[in-house]
Amino acid sequence: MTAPDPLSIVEALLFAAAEPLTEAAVQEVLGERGDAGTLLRELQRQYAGRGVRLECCGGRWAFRTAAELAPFLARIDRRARRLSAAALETLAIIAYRQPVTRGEIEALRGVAVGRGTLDLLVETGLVAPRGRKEVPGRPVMWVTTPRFLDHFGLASLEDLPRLEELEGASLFNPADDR
Amino acid sequence: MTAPDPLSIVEALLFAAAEPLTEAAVQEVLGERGDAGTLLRELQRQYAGRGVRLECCGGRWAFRTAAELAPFLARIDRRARRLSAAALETLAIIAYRQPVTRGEIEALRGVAVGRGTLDLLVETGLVAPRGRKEVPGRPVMWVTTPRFLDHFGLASLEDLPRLEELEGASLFNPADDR
Amino acid sequence: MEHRLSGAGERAGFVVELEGFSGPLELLLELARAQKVDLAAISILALADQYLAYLRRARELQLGLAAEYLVIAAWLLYLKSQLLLPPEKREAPDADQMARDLAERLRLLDAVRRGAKWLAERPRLGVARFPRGMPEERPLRRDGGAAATLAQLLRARARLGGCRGGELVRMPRPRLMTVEAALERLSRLLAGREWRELSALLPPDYMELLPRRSALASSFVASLELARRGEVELHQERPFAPLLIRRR
Repeated sequence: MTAPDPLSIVEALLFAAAEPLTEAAVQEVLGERGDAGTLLRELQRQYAGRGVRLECCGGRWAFRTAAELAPFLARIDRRARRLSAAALETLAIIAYRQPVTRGEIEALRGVAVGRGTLDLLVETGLVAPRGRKEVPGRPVMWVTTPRFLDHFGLASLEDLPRLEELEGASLFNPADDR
Repeated sequence: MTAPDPLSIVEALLFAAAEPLTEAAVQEVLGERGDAGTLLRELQRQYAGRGVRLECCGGRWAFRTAAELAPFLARIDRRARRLSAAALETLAIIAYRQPVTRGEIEALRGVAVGRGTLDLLVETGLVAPRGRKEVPGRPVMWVTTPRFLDHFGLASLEDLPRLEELEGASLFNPADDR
Repeated sequence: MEHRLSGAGERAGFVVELEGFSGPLELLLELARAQKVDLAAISILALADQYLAYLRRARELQLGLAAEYLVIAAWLLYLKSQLLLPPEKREAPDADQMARDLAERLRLLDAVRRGAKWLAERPRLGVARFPRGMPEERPLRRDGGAAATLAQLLRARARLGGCRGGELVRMPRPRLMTVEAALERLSRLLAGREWRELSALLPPDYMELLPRRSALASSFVASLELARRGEVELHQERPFAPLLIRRR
């Protein structure tokens, strides 16, 4: 048997995996056969414009179907749960202000965060507790996870539009919403 | 937006499908955009020789990682494995009486040697098959490996104490173990 | 059930659904939007009036109002009273600051809500982008070595005790027939050159299923071994027909 092409190994590895893999994990499988970073970028280049893309979210790599093909994949089981408006708003606050305590989220939303809302976000793996705030009661602080980036197709948190941008553009332009 | 490439649609569909798809199912998604059979075969051609193959099994199509890459994709479990009393006894017999067949090990231990016991010892790299005994059935003979010596800190097999020497030391009173 | 409320009178133009609000701040934000001015230039006095008017209407329609709506209402009323007084007569000297803080909070909430909307429109995984539908398990290769110590190995050796001096201990003969035994038996039983069925040469005391299978398998292997050595001939008419054996 001839030695396999290292690019094929990376391709097969990522194809087989359900969860995104870090460059380090790919390198571990490759061993001395090649440089994971170089091969991943080459593979990403080869798949650009195809029906399946190699995406890098938060430093983790995974194959995902191209977003513009979604209408043709309607028959695929849509496992993602719909997030309620409250859950999305809570998620946005965590994404923008992390690490943030539940109390801080409530202060910003002006309404209690239902136990179920945070639970749902934790269950879907989009947020996780990280550390405690050194204030009385030492409340848990919440952050977004790598899965959050994968879920929304973000390369990093830097991809989130800045709050000032969101605020700036025609905030109260009557035409722009509702 | 330009109309999506039908080949990309087929590619994404097969990638995301939870089970292999028939040509008819692919055609249904494609509609008038192309001929499923032609596109499937074209896609199969494109993936030939890559780390992932498009395979047709019983009239159903699915992507599978290339079988020959399996050894390179293996997850490696580096946890040291505890050896059972049976495995230790088997190892001791191989160490002291090598080369030795499974039948001879069984005769010495007075019980059958489970398939798993020898497999485990082979997996841990402590024993290996070496040659076959020229008796009917030509059974495999087992020996210890260099790793065996390394693992137990022995310079050579000569270093293994003889049974009489073991009996001198109360440490190795057979009653104190198990 | 849907409650639609029209903003009363002069400020008309906004239509809101109480059920659509997840809290008083959101309602305040919506009312502030109706002022159609930059949030920094928002009139807290006007906002407070609208909010209180809204709550009055909601009450008249007997809509359930959560306590937090009323808490904000009380706070707004207080803030309004302070803002109406000349600064030197206020009990809360920082009333202007409180008003600015409220405007700031509303701005931040508004921005975050737009962030949420932006997120909702992303091509989400499992909605617009899909992972591999049939992920494959990677094979497991163990490379951890053994955790045994030399002492454990030697104890195991000691336990085996009996087999000192390099002599094999013979255990009671198993009821299963070894290939060696079958070989010895076949060599002994086969005489003359007439064909005999292999199954007829099995020992009669091996009638239980398992021993009989072992006797058959071992005898078969032994017959192949004898054929290889050129001592016997084997013959079978067709698949599954009786296997015939004779000395060469």
